[in-house]
Amino acid sequence: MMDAPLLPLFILLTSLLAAPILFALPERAARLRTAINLGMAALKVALVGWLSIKVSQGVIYDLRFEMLPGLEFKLQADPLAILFIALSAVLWLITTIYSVGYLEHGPHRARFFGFFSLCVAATVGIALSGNLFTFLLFYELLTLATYPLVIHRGTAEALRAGRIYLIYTLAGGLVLLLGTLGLWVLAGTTDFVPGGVLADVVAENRLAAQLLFVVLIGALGVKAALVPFHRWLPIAMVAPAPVSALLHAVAVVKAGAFGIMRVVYEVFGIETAQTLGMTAPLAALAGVTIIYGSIRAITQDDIKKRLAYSTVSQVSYITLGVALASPIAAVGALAHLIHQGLMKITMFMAAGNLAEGLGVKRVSQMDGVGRAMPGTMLAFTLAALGMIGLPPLAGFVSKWYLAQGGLQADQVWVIALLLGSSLLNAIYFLPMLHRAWFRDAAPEGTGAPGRPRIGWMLAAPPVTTAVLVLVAGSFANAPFSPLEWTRFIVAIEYQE
Amino acid sequence: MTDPLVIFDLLLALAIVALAAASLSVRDLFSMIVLFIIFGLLSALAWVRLSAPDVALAEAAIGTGVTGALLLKTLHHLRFASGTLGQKAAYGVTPVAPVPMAVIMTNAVFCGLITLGLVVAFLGAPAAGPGFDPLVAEAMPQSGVEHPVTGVLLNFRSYDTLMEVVVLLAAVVAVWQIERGLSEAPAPAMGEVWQGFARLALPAIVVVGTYLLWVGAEAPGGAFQGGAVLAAVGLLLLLTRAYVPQPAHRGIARGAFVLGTAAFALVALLVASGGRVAFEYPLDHAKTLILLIEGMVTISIAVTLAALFHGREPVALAKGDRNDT
Amino acid sequence: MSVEISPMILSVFVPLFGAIAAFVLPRAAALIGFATLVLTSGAVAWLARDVLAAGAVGLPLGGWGAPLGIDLRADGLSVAMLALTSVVGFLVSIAALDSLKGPEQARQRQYFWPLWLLLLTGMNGVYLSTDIFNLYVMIEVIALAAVGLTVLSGSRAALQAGLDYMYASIFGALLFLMGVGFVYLQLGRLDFAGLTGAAPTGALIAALALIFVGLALKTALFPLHFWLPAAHANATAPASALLSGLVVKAALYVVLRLAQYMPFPSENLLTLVGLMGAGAVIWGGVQALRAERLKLLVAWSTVAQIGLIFVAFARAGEVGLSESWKAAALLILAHGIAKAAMFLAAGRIKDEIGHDVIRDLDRTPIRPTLAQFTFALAAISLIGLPPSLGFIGKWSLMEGAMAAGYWHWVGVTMAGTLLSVAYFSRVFAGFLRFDRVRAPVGEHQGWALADAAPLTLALMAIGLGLLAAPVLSFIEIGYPFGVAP
Amino acid sequence: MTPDLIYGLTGVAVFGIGLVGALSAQDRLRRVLALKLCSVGAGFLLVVGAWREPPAAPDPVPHALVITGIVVMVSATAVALALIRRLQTLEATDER
Repeated sequence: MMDAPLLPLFILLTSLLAAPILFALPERAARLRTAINLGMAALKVALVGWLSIKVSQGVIYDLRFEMLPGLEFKLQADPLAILFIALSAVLWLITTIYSVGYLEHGPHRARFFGFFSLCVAATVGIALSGNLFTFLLFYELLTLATYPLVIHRGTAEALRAGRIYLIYTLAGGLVLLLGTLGLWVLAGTTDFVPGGVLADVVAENRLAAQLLFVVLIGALGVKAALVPFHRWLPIAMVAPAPVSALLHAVAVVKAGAFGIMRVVYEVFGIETAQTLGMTAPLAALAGVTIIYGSIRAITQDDIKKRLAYSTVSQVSYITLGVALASPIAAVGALAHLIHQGLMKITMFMAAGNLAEGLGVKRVSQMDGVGRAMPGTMLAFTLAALGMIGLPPLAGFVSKWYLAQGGLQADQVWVIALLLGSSLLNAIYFLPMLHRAWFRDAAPEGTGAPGRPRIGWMLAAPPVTTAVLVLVAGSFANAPFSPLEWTRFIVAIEYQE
Repeated sequence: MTDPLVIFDLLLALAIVALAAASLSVRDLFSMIVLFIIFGLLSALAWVRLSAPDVALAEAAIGTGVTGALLLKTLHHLRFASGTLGQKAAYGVTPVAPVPMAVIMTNAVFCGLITLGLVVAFLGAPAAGPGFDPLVAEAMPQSGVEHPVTGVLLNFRSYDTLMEVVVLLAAVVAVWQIERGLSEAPAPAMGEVWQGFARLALPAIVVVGTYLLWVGAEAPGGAFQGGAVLAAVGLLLLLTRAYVPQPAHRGIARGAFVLGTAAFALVALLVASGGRVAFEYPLDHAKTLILLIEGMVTISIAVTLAALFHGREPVALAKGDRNDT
Repeated sequence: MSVEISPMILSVFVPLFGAIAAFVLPRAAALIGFATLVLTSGAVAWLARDVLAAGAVGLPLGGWGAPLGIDLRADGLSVAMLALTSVVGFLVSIAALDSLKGPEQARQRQYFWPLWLLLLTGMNGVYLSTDIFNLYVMIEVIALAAVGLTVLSGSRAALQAGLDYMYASIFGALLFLMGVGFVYLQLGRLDFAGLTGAAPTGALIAALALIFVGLALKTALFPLHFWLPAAHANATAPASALLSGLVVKAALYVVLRLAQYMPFPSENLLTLVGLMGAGAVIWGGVQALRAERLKLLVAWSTVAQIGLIFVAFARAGEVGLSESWKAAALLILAHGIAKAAMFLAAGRIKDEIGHDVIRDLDRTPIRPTLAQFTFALAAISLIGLPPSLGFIGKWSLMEGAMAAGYWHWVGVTMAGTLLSVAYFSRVFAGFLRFDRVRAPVGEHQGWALADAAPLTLALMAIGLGLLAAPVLSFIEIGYPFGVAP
Repeated sequence: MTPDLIYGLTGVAVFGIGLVGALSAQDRLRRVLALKLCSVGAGFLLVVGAWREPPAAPDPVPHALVITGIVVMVSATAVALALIRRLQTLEATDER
């Protein structure tokens, strides 16, 4: 097999170059647009597969380009990057199919798919960033690319949500800029290096390092929707369903969580972060977010809002796993990055199908929808049960490792937290399932009688991802499963 | 023992400052301009006392003469436009709220402080400090002219002078752009007596202007002063309606405006050969080239100043066209 | 006998001859204008090659040499400014071809070219000058041509704004001239080299103050910005782009250049300049938030951005100019390109929709998509989001300030960034809201060739950020600024 | 008491008077005049700087600069006055 040192760049370009083409295509060239979309997405999956094989063989990819004296634009493909990039590539392909179906007759498709591509390009860039500076570039690009998607409907409500989204994320980006600058000034490098780059600085200037930690985590916490920076996420759910799916599963919140991983593991280094005494507060904050998100989710009647609060809660599992500073918890955190993505995207696509096919947007309208859309609701059910943590589904695996990690780190409260959270998950998900399967549709309700008409492009994606949820959980120990790959990563980050 | 000239200087200085203050505070605009013209002439006199006859000539001819004419012409136009042409004293022609006394006082105090600072700075500066005089004295033999000011203007710092002519060109382009069409205001016409005077005076002025240009190489005078005096010819021609600008004459006028700049710049470029750089006139031809440039520049200055006085581009208007199209 | 000419003198003379030709032959003005721009760009490229090969180059005009004569000098920074002027000027000219194409604009078209080429002459002259009196004359060439361009449309609002601009411009020039007088009184010479190392006596401090205030007036530094918003907002779009993108930069460049030779006598004065910049950032931002018209908003954003450049100038480094000038220079280049793009885009939007009231941008089914996209791209650079050149400039500014421990100046920069997000997002909301229109809104409306120039500029503003390292090393050529030559 | 001292102070004073006028004047024409006064003040300063105790000849360079300044100022004045005239015409038309 030929060796391509530019492979990471090609992966980035598949979506980055697709964007201007998609922008320029006339609105009516729907077939060509779909062909480009799907072609590029499939190409990306193939390239990512190739890259991951190469990386597992120990090939090192490192592309650098000097932007300012000493300051490099740097792409690198390490196992952690592969984990995230694989998630985004696979889910992009699935979401693209879904979006094509969802927007079949909608307006502004050229714009939508252009920004959609840019959004994925930004996510890939975030995954491949070899230093915090490059990360910052793509992090801001992600903000800019998602804003037009959030306000895609162009209504007053969408614009209000967009404004809040923009204020939160750009302010977060600005703080990240401050943090990146601080890192650059303090350490003279912004490179991601397993074990961190700040060990020397910490010895000299503990307070500055602590401050830097707070600034960086705070900045990333905006996108990761950590309490108290989570407010934008439930509001941003006015976006079209595929956008919400992507935002919640791969792009925005995951970028934040992924950034927290990079910062804790490869900027500070887990030991340094512990020495600074910063991991315990972070774990506590994650714990608060997990409980808070779940409690707020219970009272939401709007399906997408309930799912959004659920995301607030679930994404913080990742932060929790990172902050526990135990290798086993780290495995759980990384696995959850994937598992949560699979589960949440399933649920948002299912929710989109309910809205499209039946006009059902509220939990109170869900009576009997299982009979009307069995496939969609089966997928939804699998994902919801996974979220609750039912074995052998994917969510169970993450929670299991997190709990073990808590024990390993002598943090018994984590067990209680996980149990409590699972209980809350059950409280807000089970009634939805109950309504869907065990209640009859209200006679004059909004649920349309007869078969709702949704195409295969809408029906198939959630089912596919639901199957993946099942597979990722059942075959967790198989080679190339997310879990196995995360063990590989953790060995690197903990320098074992 | 006081030098009597010092008393003269003091009195002149006082008069200049008083006239400056008076011209700004007098309410009638016509009086304002008249006071300004006297102020300008006295300033020119002061500059003669400071052994700067070239500057004095330029200030009298351009700074005071042409500027005064421009101001008077504008005042005439404004009074016509605001319908106060016939009134004896129009205090202001711009409809504005009166400035509160407090504002004026604050400004005065503020500017007073600045002026005080400048006075202190001036007193602290070395009197008759270092200057260019030794350098100029050394370089004069190579300049091709005998009069140092002309040497500076047209040789040592000829780049500045070229750009100064460009400023004049930019001004006339801008003025033609701004004002368009025919004015509704009747041109301020001169009485019969003055017309007769003008006919007699014109040839004399032309002679004086040409003389000023010619002596510029050796004695005070030169292109700018000469041009200004020749512009006076233009002003008189326009005022006596002996010449009325026609749309058909625009091409010639444009040519005349750019003549000085173009000739100056071309000469400056073309001398750059055989190891010489731009603006470096070969010594043998320096005087000829400088006179050529001066002559062209004088024509341009004269025509440009007259055009600035006339104001608008002479555009042929279709029937029923308003002048603001 | 062959004529030997230097690219430096050509950079000034070619636009001058072009202006003359365009004025004398009004019917061929556009053709002459384009030929001139191409030739001028060629001269600048030639000069850039010389500077790359030999470092800073000089030319003693008339062979006399400073201080008696006037020298021209080109180093990396000068050539960067010349290149900015050429590139932005060329693209704005292309846009002008379209926006002045109507029969009712024949007169504007006829005068646009000579005025613009005279303006180019003046600006190129400023960037090559090494003599403060010569700078005064050049600044006046710029001023008269710029006022002429401001009032090109002939509307009453434009004329009023142009008159205020004229007053401010003359006033600034006279303060500058008075400062030149004081320099002469003290030093007896006017070239830059003569200023170097002069002890700060009373006369020189007075000169510095007068010159700085004069230039601040010309470049519209808060609180001397009063003339700018109306002038830039009421001019026709290509003129606005030239005024906001290029003209204010000339005075800014002179500030930067002179500060090298006439260092501020006290740190406190530099802090004062920084404070004025901070005031501009805040006040300009607040006014942009309140502006009702798109072009006025863009003009107020210029006030804020100029302030940011002054913050960089004053406080982007511990050791004064030796560090901070680079941040200021990068921001000047970034703003020049992005603001020209933005004004052209705003003009296109106004042309297509028929008005530029921000509140009603979403009340029309007409969406000039490409112009709006261009506007957004330019905004990205002006806000300072990566990877634009504006981002690199802001990064340099904040890096320098942070390394020097000037945390409050970092704060000012961040506040300015947030304000710019806030005021630009008002515009985006107008672009992207659709529920106030009855008629169906189609995509890709109002695509026109006229969008090509602003789009190119906006893409440059974004893309040049990736080339910041070469740009930075270029502007350092032959330019000591405290660094060992 | 030498002429340069007397006229130097005169120049600064005239500049200051022009400054007050430029800031306070509301009448458009008067403001132009105030600016012209400022320029004369600056001219005084340069001419004074060039002056040498007779019989020494003065420095010709500042003289040349002042002449340049005078021409530049008349150009600027002409443009400002043209703007004023045009504006007044438009205002008068609007009022009618």
